[in-house]
Amino acid sequence: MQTRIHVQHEDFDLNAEVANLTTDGEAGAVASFTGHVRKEGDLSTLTLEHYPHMTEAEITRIVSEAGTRWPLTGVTVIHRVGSLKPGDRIVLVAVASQHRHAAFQACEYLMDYLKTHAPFWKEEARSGTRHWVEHRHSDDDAAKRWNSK
Amino acid sequence: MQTRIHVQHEDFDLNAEVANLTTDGEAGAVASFTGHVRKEGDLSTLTLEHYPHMTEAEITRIVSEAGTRWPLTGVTVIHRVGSLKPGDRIVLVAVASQHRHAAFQACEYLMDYLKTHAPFWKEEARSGTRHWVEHRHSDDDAAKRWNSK
Amino acid sequence: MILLYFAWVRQKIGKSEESLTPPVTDVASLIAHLKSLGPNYAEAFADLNRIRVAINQRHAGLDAPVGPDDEVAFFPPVTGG
Amino acid sequence: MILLYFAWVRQKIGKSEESLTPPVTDVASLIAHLKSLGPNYAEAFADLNRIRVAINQRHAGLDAPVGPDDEVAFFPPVTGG
Repeated sequence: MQTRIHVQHEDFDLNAEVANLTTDGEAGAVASFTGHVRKEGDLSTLTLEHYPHMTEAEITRIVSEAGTRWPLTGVTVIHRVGSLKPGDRIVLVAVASQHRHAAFQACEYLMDYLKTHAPFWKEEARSGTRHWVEHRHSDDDAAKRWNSK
Repeated sequence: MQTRIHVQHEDFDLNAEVANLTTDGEAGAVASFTGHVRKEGDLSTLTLEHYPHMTEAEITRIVSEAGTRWPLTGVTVIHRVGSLKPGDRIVLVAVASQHRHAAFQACEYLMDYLKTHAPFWKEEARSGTRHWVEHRHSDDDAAKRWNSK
Repeated sequence: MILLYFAWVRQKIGKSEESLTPPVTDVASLIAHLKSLGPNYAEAFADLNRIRVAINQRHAGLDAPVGPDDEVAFFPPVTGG
Repeated sequence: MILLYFAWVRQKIGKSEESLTPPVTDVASLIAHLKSLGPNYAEAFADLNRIRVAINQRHAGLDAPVGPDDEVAFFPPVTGG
Protein backbone atom coordinates (compact mmCIF):
# COMPACT_ATOMS: atom_id res chain seq x y z
CA MET A 1 0.00 0.00 0.00
CA GLN A 2 1.35 3.37 -1.13
CA THR A 3 1.25 5.88 1.75
CA ARG A 4 1.76 9.65 1.73
CA ILE A 5 1.43 11.62 4.97
CA HIS A 6 2.14 15.33 5.11
CA VAL A 7 1.69 17.96 7.79
CA GLN A 8 2.21 21.30 6.11
CA HIS A 9 1.31 24.98 6.05
CA GLU A 10 0.65 24.99 2.30
CA ASP A 11 -2.62 24.16 0.57
CA PHE A 12 -2.79 21.00 -1.54
CA ASP A 13 -3.79 20.15 -5.11
CA LEU A 14 -6.64 17.63 -5.21
CA ASN A 15 -6.08 16.77 -8.87
CA ALA A 16 -2.42 15.96 -8.25
CA GLU A 17 -3.15 13.98 -5.07
CA VAL A 18 -5.82 11.84 -6.69
CA ALA A 19 -3.67 11.35 -9.80
CA ASN A 20 -0.81 10.23 -7.55
CA LEU A 21 -3.05 7.48 -6.12
CA THR A 22 -4.12 6.22 -9.53
CA THR A 23 -0.99 6.43 -11.69
CA ASP A 24 -0.22 2.76 -11.17
CA GLY A 25 -3.67 2.01 -12.61
CA GLU A 26 -4.48 -0.62 -10.00
CA ALA A 27 -7.32 1.24 -8.31
CA GLY A 28 -10.56 2.20 -10.00
CA ALA A 29 -12.03 3.86 -6.91
CA VAL A 30 -10.80 6.86 -4.92
CA ALA A 31 -12.80 8.15 -1.96
CA SER A 32 -11.68 11.52 -0.66
CA PHE A 33 -12.59 13.80 2.19
CA THR A 34 -11.73 17.46 2.53
CA GLY A 35 -12.40 19.48 5.67
CA HIS A 36 -12.90 23.22 5.28
CA VAL A 37 -12.94 26.20 7.62
CA ARG A 38 -16.59 27.29 7.77
CA LYS A 39 -17.59 30.91 7.25
CA GLU A 40 -19.24 31.64 10.58
CA GLY A 41 -20.23 35.15 11.62
CA ASP A 42 -17.23 36.82 13.19
CA LEU A 43 -14.72 33.97 12.77
CA SER A 44 -11.62 35.60 11.29
CA THR A 45 -8.79 33.06 11.72
CA LEU A 46 -8.42 29.41 12.64
CA THR A 47 -4.94 28.53 13.89
CA LEU A 48 -3.84 24.92 13.97
CA GLU A 49 -1.15 23.78 16.41
CA HIS A 50 0.24 20.26 16.42
CA TYR A 51 2.76 17.99 18.11
CA PRO A 52 5.50 17.54 15.52
CA HIS A 53 6.77 13.98 15.06
CA MET A 54 3.91 12.50 17.09
CA THR A 55 1.45 13.79 14.47
CA GLU A 56 3.15 11.89 11.67
CA ALA A 57 3.68 8.83 13.90
CA GLU A 58 0.04 8.73 14.98
CA ILE A 59 -1.32 9.23 11.46
CA THR A 60 1.03 6.49 10.25
CA ARG A 61 -0.40 4.12 12.89
CA ILE A 62 -3.98 4.99 11.91
CA VAL A 63 -3.23 4.50 8.20
CA SER A 64 -1.53 1.15 8.86
CA GLU A 65 -4.54 -0.04 10.84
CA ALA A 66 -6.85 0.96 7.94
CA GLY A 67 -4.59 -1.02 5.62
CA THR A 68 -5.13 -4.16 7.70
CA ARG A 69 -8.90 -3.70 7.75
CA TRP A 70 -9.53 -3.01 4.05
CA PRO A 71 -7.84 -3.93 0.74
CA LEU A 72 -6.33 -0.55 -0.17
CA THR A 73 -3.80 0.34 -2.86
CA GLY A 74 -2.95 3.79 -1.52
CA VAL A 75 -3.69 6.37 1.17
CA THR A 76 -2.82 10.07 1.24
CA VAL A 77 -3.31 12.22 4.32
CA ILE A 78 -2.44 15.92 4.22
CA HIS A 79 -3.19 18.04 7.27
CA ARG A 80 -2.50 21.74 7.30
CA VAL A 81 -1.20 23.66 10.32
CA GLY A 82 -0.72 27.35 11.03
CA SER A 83 -3.09 30.18 10.33
CA LEU A 84 -6.15 29.47 8.14
CA LYS A 85 -9.02 31.66 6.96
CA PRO A 86 -12.72 30.87 6.53
CA GLY A 87 -13.11 28.89 3.31
CA ASP A 88 -9.59 27.41 3.49
CA ARG A 89 -9.08 23.67 3.28
CA ILE A 90 -7.79 22.03 6.47
CA VAL A 91 -7.36 18.37 5.69
CA LEU A 92 -7.37 15.85 2.88
CA VAL A 93 -7.81 12.11 3.28
CA ALA A 94 -7.81 10.21 -0.02
CA VAL A 95 -8.05 6.42 -0.24
CA ALA A 96 -7.63 4.29 -3.36
CA SER A 97 -8.90 0.75 -3.70
CA GLN A 98 -10.19 -1.67 -6.29
CA HIS A 99 -13.42 -1.71 -4.29
CA ARG A 100 -15.40 1.46 -3.76
CA HIS A 101 -17.04 0.34 -0.52
CA ALA A 102 -13.59 -0.34 0.98
CA ALA A 103 -12.40 3.09 -0.17
CA PHE A 104 -15.41 4.82 1.44
CA GLN A 105 -15.16 2.86 4.68
CA ALA A 106 -11.43 3.40 5.07
CA CYS A 107 -11.71 7.11 4.26
CA GLU A 108 -14.38 7.63 6.93
CA TYR A 109 -12.46 5.49 9.42
CA LEU A 110 -9.33 7.59 8.86
CA MET A 111 -11.25 10.83 9.37
CA ASP A 112 -12.89 9.52 12.55
CA TYR A 113 -9.51 8.52 13.96
CA LEU A 114 -7.78 11.71 12.84
CA LYS A 115 -10.45 13.68 14.70
CA THR A 116 -9.93 11.73 17.92
CA HIS A 117 -6.28 10.62 17.88
CA ALA A 118 -4.06 12.92 15.81
CA PRO A 119 -2.50 15.63 18.03
CA PHE A 120 -3.85 18.81 16.43
CA TRP A 121 -5.57 21.69 18.24
CA LYS A 122 -7.65 24.46 16.72
CA GLU A 123 -7.77 27.97 18.09
CA GLU A 124 -10.39 30.37 16.77
CA ALA A 125 -10.04 34.14 16.56
CA ARG A 126 -13.36 36.01 16.68
CA SER A 127 -13.72 39.79 16.97
CA GLY A 128 -10.32 40.12 18.57
CA THR A 129 -10.74 37.33 21.13
CA ARG A 130 -9.19 33.90 20.81
CA HIS A 131 -10.38 30.59 22.19
CA TRP A 132 -9.52 26.93 21.83
CA VAL A 133 -12.07 24.77 20.05
CA GLU A 134 -13.62 22.15 22.34
CA HIS A 135 -13.31 18.48 21.47
CA ARG A 136 -16.67 17.04 20.38
CA HIS A 137 -17.95 13.90 22.05
CA SER A 138 -19.78 13.02 18.82
CA ASP A 139 -16.30 12.49 17.33
CA ASP A 140 -15.48 9.97 20.07
CA ASP A 141 -18.72 8.16 19.32
CA ALA A 142 -17.91 8.16 15.60
CA ALA A 143 -14.50 6.57 16.25
CA LYS A 144 -15.94 4.01 18.68
CA ARG A 145 -18.32 2.71 16.00
CA TRP A 146 -15.37 1.01 14.30
CA ASN A 147 -14.48 -1.10 17.35
CA SER A 148 -17.50 -3.32 16.89
CA LYS A 149 -16.98 -3.85 13.15
CA MET B 1 -29.32 22.26 -1.68
CA GLN B 2 -27.02 23.39 -4.50
CA THR B 3 -26.98 20.81 -7.30
CA ARG B 4 -24.70 20.50 -10.32
CA ILE B 5 -25.14 17.60 -12.74
CA HIS B 6 -23.07 17.32 -15.89
CA VAL B 7 -22.67 14.62 -18.51
CA GLN B 8 -19.69 15.61 -20.61
CA HIS B 9 -16.78 14.41 -22.72
CA GLU B 10 -14.27 16.68 -20.96
CA ASP B 11 -12.33 15.89 -17.82
CA PHE B 12 -13.13 17.84 -14.66
CA ASP B 13 -11.13 19.91 -12.16
CA LEU B 14 -11.45 18.52 -8.62
CA ASN B 15 -10.12 21.69 -6.99
CA ALA B 16 -12.71 23.82 -8.77
CA GLU B 17 -15.56 21.40 -8.08
CA VAL B 18 -14.83 21.14 -4.37
CA ALA B 19 -14.32 24.92 -4.14
CA ASN B 20 -17.69 25.40 -5.82
CA LEU B 21 -19.35 23.34 -3.07
CA THR B 22 -17.71 25.33 -0.27
CA THR B 23 -17.74 28.95 -1.47
CA ASP B 24 -20.85 29.71 0.56
CA GLY B 25 -18.93 28.58 3.63
CA GLU B 26 -21.85 26.59 5.04
CA ALA B 27 -20.27 23.17 4.76
CA GLY B 28 -17.13 22.06 6.55
CA ALA B 29 -17.19 18.54 5.10
CA VAL B 30 -16.90 17.40 1.49
CA ALA B 31 -16.86 13.70 0.64
CA SER B 32 -15.88 12.92 -2.95
CA PHE B 33 -15.60 9.86 -5.10
CA THR B 34 -13.75 9.54 -8.37
CA GLY B 35 -13.95 6.48 -10.59
CA HIS B 36 -10.99 5.77 -12.86
CA VAL B 37 -10.34 3.52 -15.85
CA ARG B 38 -8.03 0.80 -14.56
CA LYS B 39 -4.85 -0.12 -16.39
CA GLU B 40 -5.55 -3.75 -17.19
CA GLY B 41 -3.36 -5.78 -19.53
CA ASP B 42 -4.56 -5.21 -23.07
CA LEU B 43 -7.36 -2.74 -22.33
CA SER B 44 -6.84 0.11 -24.78
CA THR B 45 -10.08 2.13 -24.75
CA LEU B 46 -13.24 2.35 -22.66
CA THR B 47 -16.15 3.93 -24.50
CA LEU B 48 -19.13 5.23 -22.57
CA GLU B 49 -22.52 5.46 -24.22
CA HIS B 50 -25.53 7.00 -22.49
CA TYR B 51 -29.21 7.84 -22.97
CA PRO B 52 -29.24 11.63 -23.27
CA HIS B 53 -31.93 13.42 -21.26
CA MET B 54 -32.81 10.32 -19.28
CA THR B 55 -29.29 10.34 -17.81
CA GLU B 56 -29.68 13.86 -16.39
CA ALA B 57 -33.28 13.14 -15.31
CA GLU B 58 -32.31 9.93 -13.52
CA ILE B 59 -29.29 11.48 -11.79
CA THR B 60 -31.47 14.41 -10.73
CA ARG B 61 -33.94 11.97 -9.16
CA ILE B 62 -31.15 10.13 -7.33
CA VAL B 63 -29.64 13.39 -6.05
CA SER B 64 -33.04 14.63 -4.87
CA GLU B 65 -33.61 11.40 -2.98
CA ALA B 66 -30.21 11.77 -1.29
CA GLY B 67 -31.20 15.32 -0.31
CA THR B 68 -34.26 14.00 1.50
CA ARG B 69 -32.24 11.36 3.36
CA TRP B 70 -29.33 13.51 4.60
CA PRO B 71 -28.78 17.18 5.48
CA LEU B 72 -26.68 18.26 2.49
CA THR B 73 -25.66 21.73 1.35
CA GLY B 74 -24.53 20.74 -2.14
CA VAL B 75 -24.06 17.84 -4.56
CA THR B 76 -22.03 17.73 -7.76
CA VAL B 77 -22.18 14.79 -10.17
CA ILE B 78 -20.04 14.80 -13.31
CA HIS B 79 -20.07 11.73 -15.52
CA ARG B 80 -17.92 11.52 -18.61
CA VAL B 81 -19.02 9.87 -21.87
CA GLY B 82 -17.20 9.02 -25.07
CA SER B 83 -13.80 7.44 -25.48
CA LEU B 84 -11.59 7.13 -22.39
CA LYS B 85 -8.11 5.67 -21.86
CA PRO B 86 -6.67 3.66 -18.96
CA GLY B 87 -5.94 6.08 -16.11
CA ASP B 88 -8.66 8.54 -17.18
CA ARG B 89 -11.26 9.68 -14.68
CA ILE B 90 -14.82 8.53 -15.43
CA VAL B 91 -17.02 10.01 -12.75
CA LEU B 92 -17.03 12.48 -9.88
CA VAL B 93 -19.57 12.55 -7.07
CA ALA B 94 -18.91 15.27 -4.48
CA VAL B 95 -21.19 15.93 -1.53
CA ALA B 96 -20.99 18.84 0.92
CA SER B 97 -22.57 18.86 4.36
CA GLN B 98 -22.08 20.29 7.81
CA HIS B 99 -21.80 16.69 8.99
CA ARG B 100 -19.07 14.43 7.65
CA HIS B 101 -20.97 11.18 8.22
CA ALA B 102 -23.89 12.53 6.17
CA ALA B 103 -21.45 13.56 3.40
CA PHE B 104 -19.87 10.09 3.32
CA GLN B 105 -23.18 8.25 3.41
CA ALA B 106 -24.77 10.37 0.69
CA CYS B 107 -21.68 10.11 -1.53
CA GLU B 108 -21.68 6.31 -1.34
CA TYR B 109 -25.46 6.18 -1.82
CA LEU B 110 -25.15 8.30 -4.96
CA MET B 111 -22.41 6.07 -6.37
CA ASP B 112 -24.40 2.90 -5.63
CA TYR B 113 -27.44 4.32 -7.40
CA LEU B 114 -25.45 5.75 -10.31
CA LYS B 115 -24.00 2.26 -10.86
CA THR B 116 -27.43 0.62 -10.93
CA HIS B 117 -29.84 3.27 -12.23
CA ALA B 118 -28.11 5.86 -14.44
CA PRO B 119 -28.31 4.82 -18.13
CA PHE B 120 -24.63 4.52 -19.06
CA TRP B 121 -22.98 1.57 -20.79
CA LYS B 122 -19.28 0.78 -21.03
CA GLU B 123 -17.68 -0.90 -24.00
CA GLU B 124 -14.10 -2.11 -23.73
CA ALA B 125 -11.62 -2.39 -26.58
CA ARG B 126 -8.91 -5.01 -26.02
CA SER B 127 -6.40 -6.12 -28.64
CA GLY B 128 -8.67 -5.04 -31.45
CA THR B 129 -11.85 -6.69 -30.15
CA ARG B 130 -14.68 -4.85 -28.46
CA HIS B 131 -17.14 -6.08 -25.88
CA TRP B 132 -19.76 -4.59 -23.59
CA VAL B 133 -18.99 -4.63 -19.88
CA GLU B 134 -21.37 -6.87 -17.93
CA HIS B 135 -23.47 -5.40 -15.13
CA ARG B 136 -22.24 -6.60 -11.73
CA HIS B 137 -24.72 -8.11 -9.32
CA SER B 138 -22.59 -6.85 -6.43
CA ASP B 139 -23.66 -3.35 -7.54
CA ASP B 140 -27.32 -4.34 -7.21
CA ASP B 141 -26.62 -5.66 -3.72
CA ALA B 142 -24.81 -2.42 -2.82
CA ALA B 143 -27.80 -0.33 -3.91
CA LYS B 144 -30.29 -2.59 -2.12
CA ARG B 145 -28.51 -2.05 1.21
CA TRP B 146 -29.99 1.46 1.33
CA ASN B 147 -33.59 0.24 1.21
CA SER B 148 -33.42 -1.09 4.72
CA LYS B 149 -31.83 2.04 6.21
CA MET C 1 -44.33 5.53 -30.45
CA ILE C 2 -40.64 6.40 -30.39
CA LEU C 3 -38.37 3.41 -29.80
CA LEU C 4 -34.75 3.82 -28.67
CA TYR C 5 -32.07 1.15 -28.41
CA PHE C 6 -28.75 1.36 -26.57
CA ALA C 7 -25.49 -0.56 -26.28
CA TRP C 8 -25.66 -4.13 -27.61
CA VAL C 9 -29.44 -3.94 -28.04
CA ARG C 10 -28.79 -1.13 -30.54
CA GLN C 11 -26.05 -3.15 -32.22
CA LYS C 12 -28.11 -6.33 -32.55
CA ILE C 13 -31.15 -4.50 -33.91
CA GLY C 14 -28.94 -2.39 -36.16
CA LYS C 15 -30.43 0.99 -35.39
CA SER C 16 -30.59 3.41 -32.49
CA GLU C 17 -34.06 4.86 -32.99
CA GLU C 18 -37.27 4.28 -34.90
CA SER C 19 -40.90 5.38 -34.89
CA LEU C 20 -43.59 2.68 -34.95
CA THR C 21 -47.29 2.42 -34.10
CA PRO C 22 -47.67 -1.22 -33.10
CA PRO C 23 -51.02 -2.57 -31.85
CA VAL C 24 -49.82 -3.12 -28.28
CA THR C 25 -50.71 -1.82 -24.82
CA ASP C 26 -47.85 -3.01 -22.63
CA VAL C 27 -44.10 -3.60 -22.80
CA ALA C 28 -44.36 -7.39 -22.99
CA SER C 29 -46.65 -7.28 -26.01
CA LEU C 30 -44.44 -4.59 -27.58
CA ILE C 31 -41.43 -6.90 -27.27
CA ALA C 32 -43.42 -9.80 -28.74
CA HIS C 33 -44.37 -7.56 -31.66
CA LEU C 34 -40.77 -6.41 -32.22
CA LYS C 35 -39.49 -10.00 -32.16
CA SER C 36 -41.84 -10.75 -35.07
CA LEU C 37 -40.21 -8.02 -37.19
CA GLY C 38 -37.04 -9.98 -37.97
CA PRO C 39 -34.20 -12.14 -36.67
CA ASN C 40 -32.21 -9.06 -35.53
CA TYR C 41 -35.03 -8.12 -33.14
CA ALA C 42 -35.53 -11.76 -32.14
CA GLU C 43 -31.87 -12.02 -31.22
CA ALA C 44 -31.83 -8.72 -29.31
CA PHE C 45 -34.80 -9.81 -27.22
CA ALA C 46 -33.86 -13.50 -26.91
CA ASP C 47 -33.11 -13.26 -23.18
CA LEU C 48 -35.40 -10.84 -21.39
CA ASN C 49 -33.39 -11.21 -18.18
CA ARG C 50 -30.75 -9.11 -19.91
CA ILE C 51 -33.16 -6.39 -21.12
CA ARG C 52 -34.13 -3.25 -19.24
CA VAL C 53 -36.87 -0.81 -20.23
CA ALA C 54 -37.51 2.89 -19.76
CA ILE C 55 -40.75 4.63 -20.65
CA ASN C 56 -40.55 8.38 -21.13
CA GLN C 57 -37.08 8.33 -19.57
CA ARG C 58 -38.04 6.49 -16.42
CA HIS C 59 -37.20 2.90 -15.58
CA ALA C 60 -40.20 0.59 -16.06
CA GLY C 61 -41.12 -3.07 -15.83
CA LEU C 62 -42.08 -5.52 -18.58
CA ASP C 63 -45.70 -5.29 -17.45
CA ALA C 64 -45.83 -1.48 -17.72
CA PRO C 65 -48.50 -0.02 -20.07
CA VAL C 66 -47.32 1.78 -23.22
CA GLY C 67 -49.23 3.98 -25.66
CA PRO C 68 -48.67 5.61 -29.05
CA ASP C 69 -47.26 8.85 -27.56
CA ASP C 70 -44.64 7.14 -25.39
CA GLU C 71 -40.87 7.09 -25.79
CA VAL C 72 -39.80 3.52 -25.03
CA ALA C 73 -36.12 2.59 -24.63
CA PHE C 74 -34.57 -0.88 -24.48
CA PHE C 75 -31.06 -1.47 -23.17
CA PRO C 76 -28.88 -3.86 -21.18
CA PRO C 77 -28.45 -3.49 -17.41
CA VAL C 78 -26.49 -0.28 -16.91
CA THR C 79 -22.72 -0.21 -16.34
CA GLY C 80 -21.83 3.42 -15.63
CA GLY C 81 -20.16 4.98 -12.63
CA MET D 1 12.56 13.79 31.39
CA ILE D 2 11.40 16.04 28.53
CA LEU D 3 8.01 17.62 29.17
CA LEU D 4 5.96 19.15 26.35
CA TYR D 5 2.79 21.21 26.63
CA PHE D 6 0.34 22.05 23.86
CA ALA D 7 -2.62 24.36 23.22
CA TRP D 8 -4.15 25.85 26.41
CA VAL D 9 -2.03 23.60 28.64
CA ARG D 10 1.01 25.35 27.13
CA GLN D 11 -0.61 28.76 27.59
CA LYS D 12 -1.61 28.16 31.21
CA ILE D 13 1.82 26.80 32.17
CA GLY D 14 3.52 29.54 30.18
CA LYS D 15 6.05 27.41 28.33
CA SER D 16 6.02 24.78 25.61
CA GLU D 17 8.87 22.56 26.76
CA GLU D 18 11.10 21.91 29.77
CA SER D 19 13.49 19.30 31.09
CA LEU D 20 12.96 18.01 34.62
CA THR D 21 13.98 14.99 36.64
CA PRO D 22 11.15 14.65 39.14
CA PRO D 23 11.07 11.73 41.62
CA VAL D 24 8.06 10.03 40.02
CA THR D 25 7.29 6.72 38.37
CA ASP D 26 3.91 7.24 36.76
CA VAL D 27 1.88 9.97 35.04
CA ALA D 28 -0.42 10.60 38.01
CA SER D 29 2.50 11.26 40.39
CA LEU D 30 4.19 13.39 37.71
CA ILE D 31 1.07 15.57 37.51
CA ALA D 32 0.93 15.83 41.32
CA HIS D 33 4.57 16.91 41.31
CA LEU D 34 3.99 19.51 38.57
CA LYS D 35 0.96 20.95 40.41
CA SER D 36 3.27 21.61 43.39
CA LEU D 37 5.57 23.76 41.24
CA GLY D 38 3.25 26.78 41.06
CA PRO D 39 -0.26 28.11 40.50
CA ASN D 40 0.21 28.10 36.71
CA TYR D 41 0.73 24.32 36.79
CA ALA D 42 -2.05 23.88 39.34
CA GLU D 43 -4.46 25.70 37.04
CA ALA D 44 -3.38 23.78 33.94
CA PHE D 45 -3.95 20.44 35.71
CA ALA D 46 -7.05 21.50 37.71
CA ASP D 47 -9.42 19.27 35.73
CA LEU D 48 -7.79 16.00 34.67
CA ASN D 49 -10.84 15.09 32.61
CA ARG D 50 -9.64 17.73 30.17
CA ILE D 51 -6.01 16.53 30.05
CA ARG D 52 -4.57 13.97 27.66
CA VAL D 53 -1.11 12.43 27.84
CA ALA D 54 1.38 11.01 25.37
CA ILE D 55 4.55 9.19 26.33
CA ASN D 56 7.25 9.01 23.69
CA GLN D 57 4.72 10.22 21.13
CA ARG D 58 2.07 7.61 21.87
CA HIS D 59 -1.21 8.19 23.67
CA ALA D 60 -1.08 6.93 27.27
CA GLY D 61 -3.24 6.81 30.37
CA LEU D 62 -2.81 8.60 33.71
CA ASP D 63 -1.66 5.33 35.24
CA ALA D 64 1.11 4.74 32.68
CA PRO D 65 4.68 4.42 34.03
CA VAL D 66 7.20 7.15 33.18
CA GLY D 67 10.97 7.30 33.62
CA PRO D 68 13.77 9.84 33.30
CA ASP D 69 14.41 9.13 29.61
CA ASP D 70 10.81 9.60 28.52
CA GLU D 71 9.28 12.42 26.50
CA VAL D 72 5.96 13.19 28.18
CA ALA D 73 3.42 15.52 26.56
CA PHE D 74 0.28 17.05 28.12
CA PHE D 75 -2.48 18.55 26.02
CA PRO D 76 -6.26 18.98 25.75
CA PRO D 77 -8.41 16.48 23.85
CA VAL D 78 -7.48 16.85 20.18
CA THR D 79 -9.50 18.95 17.72
CA GLY D 80 -7.87 18.41 14.32
CA GLY D 81 -9.36 17.07 11.12
